[in-house]
Amino acid sequence: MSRTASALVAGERDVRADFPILGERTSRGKRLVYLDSAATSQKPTVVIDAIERYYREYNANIHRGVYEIAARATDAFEEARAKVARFLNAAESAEIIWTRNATEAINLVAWSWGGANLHEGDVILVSELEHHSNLVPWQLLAERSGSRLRFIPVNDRGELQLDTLDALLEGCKLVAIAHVSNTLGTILPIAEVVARAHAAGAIVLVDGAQAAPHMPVDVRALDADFYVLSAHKMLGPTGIGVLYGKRALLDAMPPFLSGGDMIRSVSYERSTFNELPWKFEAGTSNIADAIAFGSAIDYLEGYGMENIRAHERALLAYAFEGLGALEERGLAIYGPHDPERSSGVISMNFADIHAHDLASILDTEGICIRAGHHCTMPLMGRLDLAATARASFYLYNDRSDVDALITGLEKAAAIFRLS
Amino acid sequence: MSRTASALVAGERDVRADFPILGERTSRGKRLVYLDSAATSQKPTVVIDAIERYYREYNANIHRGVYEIAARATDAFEEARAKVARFLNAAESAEIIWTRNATEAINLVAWSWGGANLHEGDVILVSELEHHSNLVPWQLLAERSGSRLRFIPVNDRGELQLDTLDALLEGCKLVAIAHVSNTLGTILPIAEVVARAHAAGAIVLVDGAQAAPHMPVDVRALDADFYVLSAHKMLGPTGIGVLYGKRALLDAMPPFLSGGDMIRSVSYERSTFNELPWKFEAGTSNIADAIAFGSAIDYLEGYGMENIRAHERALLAYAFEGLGALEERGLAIYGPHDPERSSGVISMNFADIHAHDLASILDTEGICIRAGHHCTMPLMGRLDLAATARASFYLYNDRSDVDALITGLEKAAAIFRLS
Amino acid sequence: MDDFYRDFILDHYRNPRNFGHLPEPDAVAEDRNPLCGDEMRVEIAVDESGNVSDIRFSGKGCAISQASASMLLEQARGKSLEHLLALGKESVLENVGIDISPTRMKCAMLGLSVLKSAALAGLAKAESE
Amino acid sequence: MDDFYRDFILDHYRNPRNFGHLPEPDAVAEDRNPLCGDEMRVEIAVDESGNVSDIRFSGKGCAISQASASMLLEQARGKSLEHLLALGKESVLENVGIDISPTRMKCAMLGLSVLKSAALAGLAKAESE
Ligand SMILES: Cc1ncc(COP(=O)(O)O)c(C=O)c1O
Ligand SMILES: Cc1ncc(COP(=O)(O)O)c(C=O)c1O
Repeated sequence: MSRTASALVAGERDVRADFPILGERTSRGKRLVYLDSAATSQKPTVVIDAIERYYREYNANIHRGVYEIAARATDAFEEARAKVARFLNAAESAEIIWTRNATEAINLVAWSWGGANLHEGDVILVSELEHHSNLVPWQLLAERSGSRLRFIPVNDRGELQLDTLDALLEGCKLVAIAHVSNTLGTILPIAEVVARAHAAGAIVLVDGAQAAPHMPVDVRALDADFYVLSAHKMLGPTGIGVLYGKRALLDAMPPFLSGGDMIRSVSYERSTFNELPWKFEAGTSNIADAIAFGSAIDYLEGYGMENIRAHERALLAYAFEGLGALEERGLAIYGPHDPERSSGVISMNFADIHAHDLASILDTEGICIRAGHHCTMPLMGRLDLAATARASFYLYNDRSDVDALITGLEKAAAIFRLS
Repeated sequence: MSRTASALVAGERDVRADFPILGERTSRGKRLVYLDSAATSQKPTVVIDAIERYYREYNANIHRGVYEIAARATDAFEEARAKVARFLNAAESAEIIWTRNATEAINLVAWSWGGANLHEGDVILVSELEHHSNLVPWQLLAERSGSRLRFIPVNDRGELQLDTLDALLEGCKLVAIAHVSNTLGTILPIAEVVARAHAAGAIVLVDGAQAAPHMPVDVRALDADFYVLSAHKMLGPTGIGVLYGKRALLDAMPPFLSGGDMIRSVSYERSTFNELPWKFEAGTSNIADAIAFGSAIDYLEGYGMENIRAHERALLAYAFEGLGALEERGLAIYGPHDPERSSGVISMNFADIHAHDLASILDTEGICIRAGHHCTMPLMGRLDLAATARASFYLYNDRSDVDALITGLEKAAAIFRLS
Repeated sequence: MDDFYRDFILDHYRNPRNFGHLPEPDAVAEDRNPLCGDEMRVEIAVDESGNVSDIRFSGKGCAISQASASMLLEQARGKSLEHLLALGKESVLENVGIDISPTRMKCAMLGLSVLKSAALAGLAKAESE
Repeated sequence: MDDFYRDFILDHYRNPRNFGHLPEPDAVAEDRNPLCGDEMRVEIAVDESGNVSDIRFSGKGCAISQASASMLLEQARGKSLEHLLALGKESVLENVGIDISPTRMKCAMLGLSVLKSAALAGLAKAESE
């Protein structure tokens, strides 16, 4: 960790050295310019090693094992949970439920809390810029419960419009809203939404999949009722995510997935359930990846979440400046276009080059960006876009990556004979 | 793989060398005698390496990525699915749904198929020896739907009693039954249960968590409608499991978890869903572990499932013989006690030594066994047992492990002053 | 892939042939590439002998999908619906004349797949009449 | 852990003191170690001054949980319910006199936890009377 902290001071090259994949070459011999961290982040050696160490040294099933490696695995697993609790400033570890990903965490709330609390005529409020994972579960819940969806509008820059919020909150039981837009990078005013929702008697689920990796998050300062994230977007492995929930809410919720580990006692006819957090963790957990996510959090804290935010803000400013030169050739950038109000995401289109073609051409230069609707089809419709090309940054990106992106865009312009 | 095959021929030592953890020493300097594979198996180097390679060389989100490493990740992920389909002899890869574990796979069926098909007064039939993961989800479904549970009885040796099956099947829509008992090792007559259930108009979910690791499984020969398993019990990583389902059933089922990846198109108000298998895979999958599970299957097939079964059968016979000498000092062995009708599981109690104390004493010798109810509380009640000590085998165990177990039991007898 | 975008491809992309709608199509199909969201629609008019008398496609998409569809449809005119149904991947690949990376194969084949759906719809209609 | 099972521990395990039931307990509590399923029940009779006049425990369990409970209950007789409520882990650990591995700590503390629940129930009852 001290090494990471000093790497930041010493310049960014050392951070890159922590990520083995960034030393790889593509089949055309290009260095990897990875600008798709909003889809999934790369992993530092410490995270990969944590997985390997678990399987090589103390792989065992947890919680009920009497023997030495089972005890070690249980301790490491619960220690990782405690790290997440501290990272989010939760009141206690029992408020941290392991899931596969942010999507499953949202579904857990939709099925369990939603099934128990939403009824005919109730309102669920989401924003117009939600990822499908924070929209479709609520559509299905609305269908099951007879409740209705309403939408907090966004303007053409993808910024939340709060002037009608109080009216929208009427009859609303739950607000589900992203902390940061994965398509545009917009940072949403969560604390304000939460305060006004609470005043109207609604609880709030915050989709932190794009915020938790990139800035300090304090669930108690936000006063969020639920907060979800995916480890794979924040240096951790695939297959592990988190539902944070306030104890009072989680305690009152019925179980969702059931089976081994989440029970207290079982007879043929009925069961009683374990206490938090295990009540919601059925079957063998993703032990190795939970532990490795703990290592990812150590790494992030070693770097410092404030420092990550500052680094990405600076990179974003640098990128906006460099990309500005291409605007007269038809480059359009969506979203707030302001490093103070965006996380490290740039969504764009270049003249009449389709985002897919742009991504294919950049790929030949080793540059990885995402093209498409970014799992926000309704937002694309709202903004009248078919697809965008999205470049997204993380702590291991630097100016040379931005430079490569700009060079790549110029190559695309040449190939498409843009004037 | 050729190395593994020859290892079998050349004696068992080489197989152990494939599993790095088996070379570790406990804090007391003992070699690890791992006899808890029914809880979770150890992992060969090829599986650990597959995870590492993914993160070091081609970590990227799948399905929508245009760039090179995303294509490689997508191919590897779908190739792993194809391996599972072949391993189980499914008709097509689309019938293989990734889940976190066997428990989640059962819950998926309970929520989706059960929600759509079970109604007031319907019957769900399970056996008396089910793991909590194949019991509690059906209890909760029964509660939600107003349906009832019935139980196929077992005798005192834990063998299924089928004489009343036809009566039990009356009004039954679904039979959920283990292929192998995790507590007793009993191999259940699945093909017969399926045939009679189908004749009565019920479909059958087979919990293969303890069978798929240890013997050849052919879902089409069994004619199982659903078959579930967990990778971590069969040399694969934690966090990945499988639901196999017949296409016609899966196609007709409503979605369960929803969000990114499982949709076809989304508007603010409604969504249409992707085709199989993705329809049931919401959010970013556990990509690394699915790929590594593919490597585990390669390894298992290299060894040969018939060979694993034969190896465990021989080891079980050897163990029964060795343990026989302790019976006069009070050792009781539960279950069929017959290598032909059991998988590699031995459940026992030793005089008045509580299973937990036995496990603690064995732990001091580096011997890992499980003590307790093994997530089968109702079966324990049925057999009038509070807890058992369970030793379970896998391909990397050999006679020296059985010998160590027997020596450990003798030590426990001395500590507890058994005559 | 960068050598994919030659002049005739870009020309088909920017000036797609047979783009638009038919006043009274005999058969219509549309589909969507679920991975990128691109949509395509094909409309066919059939003459008395069951051959394609007119054809159009519409939708938004990348150069690969649009150019592939544009070139393919040019060859569809005058062909029987059965002939269209029998078309394979090669018919597209020969047109573009260059290897397509696996990630983009779905884009290239979108037009073919919708064309065949439309042909199928046309045959079903002919049969039911 | 193998040196845990000394003679006096095995004696308390095999011949637990105060094992069984009271005819008319003033306070009762039971709990279960969710990880192993072991159950324990404690019954207390209280005299006029609010001290424990009689006490019993029952249930099935390992040597650690049974011996720990047996030794602990021997010391509970004559004590006030408040005193029982204030008991900490040390009270158990001093009795067994040997380090307990973390995996077995829950077994050792099961008796203490049920005893305190029973004391709490007794105090609540006294208050409501
Ligand atoms: C028979 C049986 N079914 C289901 C399970 C649940 O498996 P998992 O915890 O991996 O979901 C197990 C594992 O203990 C088992 O043995
Ligand atoms: C804002 C947002 N929410 C939710 C998700 C879903 O995350 P996952 O696929 O890891 O469940 C994503 C990931 O793309 C996201 O960007």
